[in-house]
Amino acid sequence: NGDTYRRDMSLRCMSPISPISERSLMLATTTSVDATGLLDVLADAFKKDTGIALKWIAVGTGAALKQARDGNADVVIVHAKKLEDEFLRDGYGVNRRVIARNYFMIVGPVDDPAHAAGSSSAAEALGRVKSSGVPFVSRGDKSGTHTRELDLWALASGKPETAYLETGQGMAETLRIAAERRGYTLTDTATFYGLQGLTGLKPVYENAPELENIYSVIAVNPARIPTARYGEAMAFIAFLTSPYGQQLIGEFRGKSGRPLFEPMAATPGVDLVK
Amino acid sequence: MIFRELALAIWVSLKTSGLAALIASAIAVPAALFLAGRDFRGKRLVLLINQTWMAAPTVVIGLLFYSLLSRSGPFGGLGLLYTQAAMTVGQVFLILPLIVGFSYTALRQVDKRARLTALALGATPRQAGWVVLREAKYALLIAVLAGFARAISEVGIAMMLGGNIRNATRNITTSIALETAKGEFRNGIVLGAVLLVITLGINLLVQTGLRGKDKD
Amino acid sequence: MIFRELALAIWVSLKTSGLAALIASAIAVPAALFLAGRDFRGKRLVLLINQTWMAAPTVVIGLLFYSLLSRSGPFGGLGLLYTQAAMTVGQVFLILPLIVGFSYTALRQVDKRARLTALALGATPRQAGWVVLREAKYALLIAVLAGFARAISEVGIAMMLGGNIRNATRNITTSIALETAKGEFRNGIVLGAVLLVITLGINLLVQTGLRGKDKD
Amino acid sequence: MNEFVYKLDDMGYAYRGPVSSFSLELESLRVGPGEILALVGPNGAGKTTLLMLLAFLARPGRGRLEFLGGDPWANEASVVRARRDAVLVTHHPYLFKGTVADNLSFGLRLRNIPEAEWPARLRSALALVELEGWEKKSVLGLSAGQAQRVALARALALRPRVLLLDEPTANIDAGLGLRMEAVLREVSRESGTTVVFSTHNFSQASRLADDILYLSDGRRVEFSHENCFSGTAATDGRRSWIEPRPGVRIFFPGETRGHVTCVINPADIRLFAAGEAAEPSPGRNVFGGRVTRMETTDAATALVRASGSLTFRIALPVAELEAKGISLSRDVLLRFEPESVKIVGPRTPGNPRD
Amino acid sequence: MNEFVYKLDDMGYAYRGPVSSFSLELESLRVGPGEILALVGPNGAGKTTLLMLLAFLARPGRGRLEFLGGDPWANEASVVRARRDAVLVTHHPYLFKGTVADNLSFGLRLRNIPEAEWPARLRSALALVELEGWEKKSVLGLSAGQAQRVALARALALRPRVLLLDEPTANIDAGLGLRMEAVLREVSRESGTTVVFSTHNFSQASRLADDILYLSDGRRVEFSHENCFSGTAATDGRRSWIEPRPGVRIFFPGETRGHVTCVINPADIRLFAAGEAAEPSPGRNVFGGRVTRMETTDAATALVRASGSLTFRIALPVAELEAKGISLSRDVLLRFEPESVKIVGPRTPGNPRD
Ligand SMILES: Nc1ncnc2c1ncn2[C@@H]1O[C@H](COP(=O)(O)OP(=O)(O)OP(=O)(O)O)[C@@H](O)[C@H]1O
Ligand SMILES: Nc1ncnc2c1ncn2[C@@H]1O[C@H](COP(=O)(O)OP(=O)(O)OP(=O)(O)O)[C@@H](O)[C@H]1O
Ligand SMILES: [Mg+2]
Ligand SMILES: [Mg+2]
Repeated sequence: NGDTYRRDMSLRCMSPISPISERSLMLATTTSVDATGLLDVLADAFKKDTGIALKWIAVGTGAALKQARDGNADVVIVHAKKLEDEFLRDGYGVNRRVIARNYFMIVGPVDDPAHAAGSSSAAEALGRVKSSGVPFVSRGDKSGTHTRELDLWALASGKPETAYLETGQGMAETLRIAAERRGYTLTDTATFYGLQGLTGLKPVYENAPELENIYSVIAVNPARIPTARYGEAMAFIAFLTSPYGQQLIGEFRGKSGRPLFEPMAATPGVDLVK
Repeated sequence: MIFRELALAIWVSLKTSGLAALIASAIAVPAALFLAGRDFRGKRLVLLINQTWMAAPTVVIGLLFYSLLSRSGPFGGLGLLYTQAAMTVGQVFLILPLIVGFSYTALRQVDKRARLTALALGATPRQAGWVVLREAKYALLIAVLAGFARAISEVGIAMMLGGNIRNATRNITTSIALETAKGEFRNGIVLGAVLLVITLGINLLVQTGLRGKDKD
Repeated sequence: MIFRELALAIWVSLKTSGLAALIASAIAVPAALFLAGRDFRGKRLVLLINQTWMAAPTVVIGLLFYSLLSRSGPFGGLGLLYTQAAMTVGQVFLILPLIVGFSYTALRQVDKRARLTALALGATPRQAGWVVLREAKYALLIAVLAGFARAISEVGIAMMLGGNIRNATRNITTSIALETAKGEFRNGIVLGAVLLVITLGINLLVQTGLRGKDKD
Repeated sequence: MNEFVYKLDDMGYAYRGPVSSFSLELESLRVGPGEILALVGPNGAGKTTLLMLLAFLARPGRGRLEFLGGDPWANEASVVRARRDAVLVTHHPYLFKGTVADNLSFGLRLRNIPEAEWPARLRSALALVELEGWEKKSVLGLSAGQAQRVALARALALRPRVLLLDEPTANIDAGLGLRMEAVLREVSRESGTTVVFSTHNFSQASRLADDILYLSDGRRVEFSHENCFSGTAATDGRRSWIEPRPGVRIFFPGETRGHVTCVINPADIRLFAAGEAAEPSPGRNVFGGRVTRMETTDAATALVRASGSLTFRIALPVAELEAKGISLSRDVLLRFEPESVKIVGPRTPGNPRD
Repeated sequence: MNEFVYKLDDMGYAYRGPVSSFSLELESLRVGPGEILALVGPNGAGKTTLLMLLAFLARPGRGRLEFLGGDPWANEASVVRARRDAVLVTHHPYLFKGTVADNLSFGLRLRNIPEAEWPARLRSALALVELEGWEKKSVLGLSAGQAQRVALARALALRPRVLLLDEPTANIDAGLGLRMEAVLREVSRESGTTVVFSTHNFSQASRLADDILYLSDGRRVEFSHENCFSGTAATDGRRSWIEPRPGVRIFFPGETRGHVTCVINPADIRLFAAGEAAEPSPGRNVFGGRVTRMETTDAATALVRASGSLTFRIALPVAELEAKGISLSRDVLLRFEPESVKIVGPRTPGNPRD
């Protein structure tokens, strides 16, 4: 019944201490997992499975890790290996597990003015963009995508001097700016295919192993953050990496009707190399 | 977005921002009355600070309260972060200077003789204050409603301090932000329209209710 | 963030928001003068709409203008999207109702006899309007500065219509948003402080400049 | 020059809205150049309203209002021109924030009078209201009378063709009030300025004005609101009367019902030293009293105030005073015909007409 | 009951700020219960300022102000109590938005007077100002006099121990002004209400008041501001004089410089029918004139206004009038000693003292 539900909600959210009767878990996550709608599916199933209510804030990898360090999250889902390593090394995170992957790809105007399509590597594609003078739009926000982009530019011997727009925004916004400005950009497939109303861009370089995008889940270390709900966090990790959880991830299709994430937890040795 | 979630988001918006407007008004209107009533050294400075405060971006207020309310912050023990209470607190802080500024202008509009006449007829200073408020009733209403409008339309604080948690702290504006991030612009605009219609309704209700039949 | 970039962001903020405040004031103040000066049928409706408009979230305004200015929109040909001009336009739209509301309250504060006296002494209606504005000078200043504060502190429009493009449309608030997204909360707060100091300076400058030695 | 400054015919004005049901109706009014016209009447008679109309700050709802031979309301420019010619000083004047000089120069600037002329104009206008040297004073913290004088100076500095003054000396001290009257007489005589002013001071009106317009309840009445009494009308079949004080009756012809106000023309009252005439008798308006004030107007007429159960004002030639042996403090009898009593309408909204 | 309602000793009040250098100084003032005190003086004399002090809306900067035997400024509660006892009606009264009844009941509510009593109180207060039945009227669109009367009724409805009135009849029509005087006399006599009022109407002051406090430039002066003239002082060594009009000199003893104001007590002026006394001669204050007004006060004194090159007001016993053959319109001579001329201070800020 909606009324009792609302009353319950209001009580719970306004009172400083949540009732112990309901177990809950706070997740800080990168935006793409949320914006595609995957988390809605996972949260519902998780609740049904364990009775634990999953709450999440979708803020981007950098901010998510910061929130976790500040003790405001119990578990994180992120996709930037370097930042994750730092997080683990500083002792804030434990039990990192790879849960899924998809791919980055380079997209550009449909007429591909830089003739990047058909390149043999990402570095080559970027090099063509650079030499053509067509603008490249970068997120420029130290996100997982941005970090990867910088790595790729390093392989392509440096980013363009002028035809390089840094948006400092999320993937969706950056894609839109690339479309408006008829530029190229690096995007993850989930956002690209999940984004409604985006026209004028097409993938020019994709499905390459060097563009793999790994999502992982990390529990917050209760030894470091005593308030962290470690038990619930581990339950969530267990759920995500369980065959059922992996199945849900694999079967998830966004609005576009394509599979957006590839389950990875069962891949042998994945947590060692990715 | 399903209907139940929309209804909940509307409810969260109304509750947190309505409360914020009430609390902020309860502080700001007396403060404005005090400022409007007398001239003292440092009054210009107070007004200047108030004016500057109006320029505090929601994100910065969000950050500020985040660092206070975060588990690692001084008030972390309260567990207020990512609750509607935190949103309300942040919004109170956001709209305070707006309501002070608006009310100050509104109260300066009251003829100085109103207070004096009330005192001359035997009012206590507090009663005279009420008289001044009553004479500026409609303009104060606009001030409070402007504060409410500011609170219900802001997104930075709701996002940072509420966390846009589904079924808990997600309100209309954070929903709009989410829809926008998803590229669902149409949904964003529809939600915006819903927000405006609700505000229109509230304005209509409050104005006709409190204004009654008397002329402005 | 290197110094040159910070300076540029400050400059973008000041330019776009300052311009927005000026343009919006040029529209809003005469409108408020018109509204304050006479009582006509439908005036309450106009005020109601204005009041409601104040509740338009920046993101929604951003979306609206985005759909107008984007390549596929009716004004796409102008190529205004992701320029400072677009930011200004959006901000004008954002702060208009605030300045109208504030100025309206400020102008109601002017004794009705001021206009009448000006007319009696031979002023044209336009000159009488100026007299009324002059009598409410300080309160109008507060209105304009409140509009400026609102514009310089908003982030949604700057983000959506400016695009936060480095070295082009990145201003202080979008920088703050970026730092926050990166998790660099400290930088965000420092930038917020910079913004407030700048606004304080502008307020001080404008107020002492325009106010001169006369008492409020 | 035009024959008339103001020419009003069949003019009507009503306040809109449910607040008031007042309307001002003037069948005909002419004001010539250089004329001084006083508006006299009880509170709410419409004096201020008429001044607003004459200053073109309110627009007649009906009828003709001609100013200097033209229609002031013809277009926007003509209204402004007319307003520059006819300057109103309101009853409780508004002073613009700033100094006295700022206020005085406001109208000069509007009229594009060269700035070089301003100091002299300001000086002479302030001298007229005896505020020499007040140019640099802030208008904040002026006393009531000082403010009124600054407003008067602000109008005088403009040297307009018409001066419209709403109770110009109400808050000015008595001695200075007389000086102000002299000033007005002077500008009227020397510059041919037309002056229309309202006042509750009947002797001021008769001293100063060439003509007095008596108003009551928005209508021109034939005589002063002096000798104006209210009460509930009663009748015994032959005569009707009101009782303004218990036991004191004023008789009038015809039958009227409800609460009414009547006035008696001061010139219609006959005055006798006590003992000379008949004692009060039923059905006749005879009252006893004592002379408490006597004064002369410019027109060699004396105004006498006699106070008894009621206070009356009687107008008679100065010569008659001595002939009749009437002097200050004397007991007198006064008599007037019921036919001299004019019913002018209700004073309170309790009345059916309202 | 206390001996005095007000007891002021060595009280001083000054407006702060650079706007004005005015200060009010009263060495001693006593107002007894049921007394009617009039404040008379030129514009800017400090009448309004004194009324604000007596209404406890301004606090004396110096000296003692006792009210009903206590210190009204002792604490917050005592001020409010004192204000409830002494109600001020300001010169240009402010009416709260709403109806006439809203305004009248405001003070009743504050005093916790049972609502059942209100209608009767309202009715009788409105009857006193002749606005019977106006309860439900909105205060918007009242004429100046109507507004003043509503404000008066608002104070009367409270039946305070002290009524403070700033120019109470300035905008009220003449007939009604006299009625208001009667009302004040009545409340003073019947309810023992103390009344302090300011006025520019000297005859009103003498008619109504038991005592008159003459103020000029913030100081008590001994006599009326009537016969009050300003000019630049000059001297020939033996005598000093001012010229209020060109060629017209008023002599006074001693030497003074600058722009000064002087007053002559109306009782110090001697009056003669023309031809009876000496012609004007240098060094003596002799003026010709014509009697333009004569009136009696309650005290069997006659006030005569004589206008010539200057207008003087002369006070003398009624009996003397006839004995001297002085009547309305007669030419007269008047004379006063230089010693009767009191220098009371500057009128304009051009003066060095200011
Ligand atoms: N703005 C208004 N709206 C409605 N009624 C009004 C308005 N102004 C005046 N009135 C009414 O019109 C009538 C005439 O008012 P007006 O001010 O002309 O009187 P007046 O002769 O100047 O009186 P007073 O001697 O009191 O100044 C009054 O009954 C008043 O109530
Ligand atoms: N708020 C104020 N600030 C500074 N000076 C003031 C203030 N109010 C009055 N004054 C000055 O104090 C003096 C006395 O003013 P007050 O109003 O008491 O005079 P008044 O006797 O009532 O005169 P009037 O007959 O014109 O009403 C005046 O010179 C005036 O300029
Ligand atoms: Mg009037
Ligand atoms: Mg005064």
